[in-house]
Amino acid sequence: TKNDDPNNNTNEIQISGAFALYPMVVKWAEEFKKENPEVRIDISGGGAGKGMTDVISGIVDLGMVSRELHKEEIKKGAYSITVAKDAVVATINENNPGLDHIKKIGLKKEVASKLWNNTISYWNQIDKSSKNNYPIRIYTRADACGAAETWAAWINKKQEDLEGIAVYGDPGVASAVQKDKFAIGFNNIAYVYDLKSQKPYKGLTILPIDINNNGIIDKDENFYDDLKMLLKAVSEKKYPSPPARNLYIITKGKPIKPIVVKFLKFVLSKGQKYTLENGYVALSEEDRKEELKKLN
Amino acid sequence: MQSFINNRLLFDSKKMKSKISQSFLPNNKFGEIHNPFSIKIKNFNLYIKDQHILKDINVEIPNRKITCIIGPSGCGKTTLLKSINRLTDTIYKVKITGNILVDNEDIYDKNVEITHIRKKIGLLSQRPTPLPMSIYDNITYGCKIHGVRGRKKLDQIVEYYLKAVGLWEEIKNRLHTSASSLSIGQQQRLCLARGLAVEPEFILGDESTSALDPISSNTIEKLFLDLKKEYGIVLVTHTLTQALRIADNVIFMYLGEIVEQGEAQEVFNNPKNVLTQKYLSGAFS
Amino acid sequence: MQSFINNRLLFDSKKMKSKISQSFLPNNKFGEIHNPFSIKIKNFNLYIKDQHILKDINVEIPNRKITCIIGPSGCGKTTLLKSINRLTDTIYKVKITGNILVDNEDIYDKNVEITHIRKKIGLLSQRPTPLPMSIYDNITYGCKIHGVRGRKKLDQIVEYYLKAVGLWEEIKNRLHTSASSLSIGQQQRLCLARGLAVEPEFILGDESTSALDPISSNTIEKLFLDLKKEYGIVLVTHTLTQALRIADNVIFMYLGEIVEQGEAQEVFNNPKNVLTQKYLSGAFS
Amino acid sequence: MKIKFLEEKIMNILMIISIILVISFLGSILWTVIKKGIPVLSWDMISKLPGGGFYIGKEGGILNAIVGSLYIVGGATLIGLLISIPVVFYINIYLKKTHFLAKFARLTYDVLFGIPSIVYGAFGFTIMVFLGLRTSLLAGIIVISLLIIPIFIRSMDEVTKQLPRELLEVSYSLGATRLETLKIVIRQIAPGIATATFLSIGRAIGDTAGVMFTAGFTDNIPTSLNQPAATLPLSIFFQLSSPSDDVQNKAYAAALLLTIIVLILSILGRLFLYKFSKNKIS
Amino acid sequence: MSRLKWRIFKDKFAEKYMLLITVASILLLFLIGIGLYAKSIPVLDNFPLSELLFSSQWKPLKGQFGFLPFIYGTLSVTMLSVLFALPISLLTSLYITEKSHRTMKKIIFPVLDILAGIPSIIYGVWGVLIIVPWISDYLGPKFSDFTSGYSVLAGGIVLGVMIIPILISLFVEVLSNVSQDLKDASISLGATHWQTSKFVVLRRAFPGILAAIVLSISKAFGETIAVVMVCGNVPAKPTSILDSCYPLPALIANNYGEMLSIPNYESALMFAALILFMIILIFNVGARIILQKVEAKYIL
Ligand SMILES: Nc1ncnc2c1ncn2[C@@H]1O[C@H](COP(=O)(O)OP(=O)(O)OP(=O)(O)O)[C@@H](O)[C@H]1O
Ligand SMILES: Nc1ncnc2c1ncn2[C@@H]1O[C@H](COP(=O)(O)OP(=O)(O)OP(=O)(O)O)[C@@H](O)[C@H]1O
Ligand SMILES: [Mg+2]
Ligand SMILES: [Mg+2]
Repeated sequence: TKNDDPNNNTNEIQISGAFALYPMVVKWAEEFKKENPEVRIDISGGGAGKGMTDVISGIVDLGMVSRELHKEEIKKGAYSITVAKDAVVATINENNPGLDHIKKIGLKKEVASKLWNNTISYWNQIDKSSKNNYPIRIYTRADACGAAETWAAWINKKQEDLEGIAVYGDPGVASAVQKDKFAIGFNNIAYVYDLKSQKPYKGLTILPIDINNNGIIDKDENFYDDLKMLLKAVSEKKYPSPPARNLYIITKGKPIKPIVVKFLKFVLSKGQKYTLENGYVALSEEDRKEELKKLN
Repeated sequence: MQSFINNRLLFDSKKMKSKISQSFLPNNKFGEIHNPFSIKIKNFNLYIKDQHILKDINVEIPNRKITCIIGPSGCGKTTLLKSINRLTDTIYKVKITGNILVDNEDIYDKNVEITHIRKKIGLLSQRPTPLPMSIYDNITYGCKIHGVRGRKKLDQIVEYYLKAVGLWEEIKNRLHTSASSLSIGQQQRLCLARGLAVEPEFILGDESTSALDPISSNTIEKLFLDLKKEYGIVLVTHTLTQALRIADNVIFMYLGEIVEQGEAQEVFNNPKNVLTQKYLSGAFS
Repeated sequence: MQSFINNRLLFDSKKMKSKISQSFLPNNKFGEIHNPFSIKIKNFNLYIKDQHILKDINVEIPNRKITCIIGPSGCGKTTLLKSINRLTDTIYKVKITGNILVDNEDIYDKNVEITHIRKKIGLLSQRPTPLPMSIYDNITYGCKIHGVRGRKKLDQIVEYYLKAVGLWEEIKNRLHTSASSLSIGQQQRLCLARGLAVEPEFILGDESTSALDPISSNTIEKLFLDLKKEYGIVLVTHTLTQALRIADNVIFMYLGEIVEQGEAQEVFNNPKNVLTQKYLSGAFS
Repeated sequence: MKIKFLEEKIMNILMIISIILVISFLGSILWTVIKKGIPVLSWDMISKLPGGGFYIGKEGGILNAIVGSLYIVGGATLIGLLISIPVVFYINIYLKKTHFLAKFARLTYDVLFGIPSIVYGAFGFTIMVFLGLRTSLLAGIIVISLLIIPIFIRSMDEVTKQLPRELLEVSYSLGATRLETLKIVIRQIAPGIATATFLSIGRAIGDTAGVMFTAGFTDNIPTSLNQPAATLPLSIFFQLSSPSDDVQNKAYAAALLLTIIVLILSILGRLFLYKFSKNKIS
Repeated sequence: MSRLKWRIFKDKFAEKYMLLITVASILLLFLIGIGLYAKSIPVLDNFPLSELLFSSQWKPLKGQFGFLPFIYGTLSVTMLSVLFALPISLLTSLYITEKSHRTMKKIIFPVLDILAGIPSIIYGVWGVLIIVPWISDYLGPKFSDFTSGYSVLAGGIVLGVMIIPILISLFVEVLSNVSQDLKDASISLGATHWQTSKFVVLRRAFPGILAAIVLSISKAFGETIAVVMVCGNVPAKPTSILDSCYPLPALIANNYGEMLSIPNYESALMFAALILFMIILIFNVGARIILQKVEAKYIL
């Protein structure tokens, strides 16, 4: 019956969903329209769940989702295509009194777990050398979002288990950390690095992750100097996933509407080259091929 | 048919004649054979919040006569007039028994359509209340409602009635300013003109000259005397000399009751009730 | 010192005597030697939106006399009274030149403190305006403001002044109901009582008996005659017979000007100005 | 005697203090908006549709959101007035004050007034899903109408209740029907209607949650009621959540623009209503 | 006669039409109420009401739904905001109506219109940029060891500033309907301006003022986004006004879009809306009862 749906033959695509993917899709849509001027694409935010619900109930063609899909959602017919990657990183204030040493030690998974559990409350509990017992102020996200979910997933939790002062939105957390010497928070890459200068925003520093858990940041664990390096590390999967994450576009069942398929193919081919400038990570070659297969 | 308007007013009637040779309102009563009607009030009682304000009122008010209601302040005159127009609707916690028949229709009947009765009975309220619009619009408001159209005609009406109440000269230059900037006496005359402009069949005037100086009052009295050729008129007045001058019938009220009623000469010269006697003597002493 | 209140009123003064042997207000004028003052209006002009409402008014109003202002409706009487109380402040687009001296203070001086002057000059407005509170509170409002305390004293004041204006019997059972449910005439007397209760030194009454029946008016007239022993009184009235009965001085206004002023007998019997002659003859004819 | 003047003085001072407080609060908000908005507000912002680079601080404007907001606010205000004037009139003129329906209606609108817009949004969204409708201009207009009708009704009702009863009596006694009396009532409450309208426009034009779920967002200008529409607050919302300062500043430009639009509407509306209200009796 | 019939017909028709609209708009309330209830059935079925309302544990994904902190948050922020905004607005509107010149009104009204028109997210940003740091840097340290600034107080202030324009517009409207005759009457009895305002103007306008307050409280209950940005969003009962809190609308706004596709969660959010709905309902019924007593006393 789907083929008879008159909706399938229009040149309109409606997209809604996660804010995390919103700017990227806007860019893709614009480039796609340059090639196909007759197309009309309407994109709105609203959150991953909104995109999901919209797609499942047929209100829009495509949904943007910034978290892993739930089983129920897949059961209801959600069909996901990975279109880009993203990563969440820990951020601290540039003027943290023990900055240099802390950056050398890095952040262990178990420490992170204790931090967002509210069981560590002073900096010298992480950094033994620090003389002053400055308080730690832990920030998390107020709004339910993929970034917090991903960060929680890294330490085997759910977003609701993260303790701390909950601030609304990515920029909210970033600016809270920017203003507070004793802060620690987490952010999407795009909110930490200035896309133009490729360096972290003034006031923000990334706290490296101690991936091999040896208590020191090794040379190959240190790839945070500029945006390009970090993205490369994510793309090469040196940076663990989570906190790196996949970003999905979903459809209801396998997409058949021609214009939608065309758009998705564009995203997975030419579209990938726009990821970097927007602070996203492109898919690796084999991932890309894998996803393209889903469309045929 | 020769309209009454040509000669019903004393002022300047020659000049008006050429312009307006008939009533302003469409479908007016003068186009048909007019059957004068009266107002009959039967066993009428009115209570507000358990207070008995009007007590067993029985009276018949004839057409083409001037009936004056007199009585001390607070005796229920205003309430009676409002009842005839069923403006009691807007009072809070009111209870009514008995009937008032206007043109043989019981206006307190649930099914009666009150609007056309209100149109027939023009009430000029005691406290002059200009509507929130210009002087001009105040007067034409009622006419427009009853279907008069056309700038020229409305202009005529405004001029005509403002002249009738002796207000024209004073305010002809500010017809389009707000009516609430008028002095109280001016407002009172404006309201009178506004009420007359809808050409009711009965006029209920509640102390219509209370804020007027003797000369303006005189104009209005003459106007009423003239109007009674075609209208039934009920006037509440405190100026007994005024009642003496113009009343055909007089009703004397006291504490919500009608104590005495009858022909003016009769009531003033041979009051039967002690209260009336006292009141009149006190007043004239 | 023997207070004036004991004998200044005709009604029931024996009964009051025992209870109230002095003025109700604290620090009142009767505690000291009172120097009666007058109101002087000099070259006073008032414009509203380019209209010249009051034209070059020059008049002196004496204390302990009744001065009546007469004149056709719309001539500026109300505006003049309001000017004396500086209630013109609230009019939109008003322009004023000249001065009004009350007790030798120029009330239009920028630095003057107007409140205490307003207290001295009680204005009873033309349109009776009950305050949004009970009858009782209406009367005690002013007293409370000027510092009278104590339930018993207030009760006395209420009874005293309601009796003075002849309203006590009618409404003594509903003192604590809303004042706006009174009839217009009752409202007018209430406002009078309220104004007197603050014991001003000058009373400006704007047609204070316009809504009253002859008997009530009579009471009020007598009240004024009595009050003039201690107060200065200015009355606007349309009832020339009333002016004749009670006025010491008369001011005749016409189109915003004072056309004639002088002793009442003089003005009524030998009006000098043609307009006055015309007005009086028209009125008395 | 002394006390009362002292009291007057104190109250005067307190009043001045509150005025200053209000002005400084509001001034600092306006200042934030203006300071951040002016440098980035350009003709391009107003006259161009967004380019894809817009979100990351490159080119384009927010014409789509301006037009969309005006459509939605215009539509909703119209529907709101058409529905609320009759209701206000009915519960004030046709019904006695003590009538059960009048009391109940007032209570209802008070409650509706307090329901957060996100609930209206969710409610509208649920119904849309139920009916299988797509996000569209129409859905946005309907939800915003629902949102502002209680504001309209309650603030107009407050003013209408103050109407002098004598006014109604005069109109009735001239033979006007209750419907015809509406003309007078409207004149007297015109300033009240203005206030109500601006409160509603304010809430309608600044509301995010109601439209996010129902009107959607788009970079295009809707050409029919069935297409999604962008709105200024959403465009502000999206841009404010961008990492780049440039983009965030554009949000301020949009906020400034919104402020200017409200200002223009306000002045026009007040001028227009001034015509009606100048004869208002006091 | 036919014209009269036509007019009467119009009047009657209008009456029916208005009745229809009025009833329909009332039905909307029921529709929303029922809709919210229907959507909250899943949580209501799975958890006892007492646990939902009186537990403080909020871990939805683990199946713990305690709404108590949110109810507390809502009430405390709302109350604080009204306490803050009310005196300021009342005094300001008195000043505007009783003292200032008409030209001032001409300026102040558009300004208020604008302020009512600024989207709440901007108020939120303002709160984050100005109020939160002010509390954490200046005010907080005087009263407690540590406050992040994201607090009940910040929420109360920002919300208060948001309802100020509403309060002022409504107050001014109500106050300026008090007739000049009344004020003149009081003033000529020798009352000062303030006494006139206190005893006459405020008294006459009292029912209107009360109604305006009720409206603004209702509005404060439901205000979302600005509060979300400054109140800290910690799902625990605040013990002082410098603590973070988490009002119900914030809960809904934070999670609605993301959690829409998770049935139990969505249902819990709709239940939050239902609680809010009931709070507003109860508050308004109570206010109405008081209002009626007051109006009966001041009836015109
Ligand atoms: N606010 C105003 N704007 C314009 N004209 C006004 C205003 N107030 C009063 N007037 C005009 O000023 C003149 C004097 O008014 P005022 O009220 O003083 O008359 P009055 O002598 O008291 O008359 P009345 O006996 O009818 O009360 C009138 O012509 C009136 O129309
Ligand atoms: N709404 C009301 N509630 C209670 N009593 C009322 C109400 N309206 C009028 N009354 C009372 O009913 C009585 C009659 O009032 P009405 O206004 O009819 O008197 P009136 O004869 O017109 O007096 P006046 O000559 O003073 O105007 C008065 O005693 C008045 O106090
Ligand atoms: Mg009367
Ligand atoms: Mg006058």
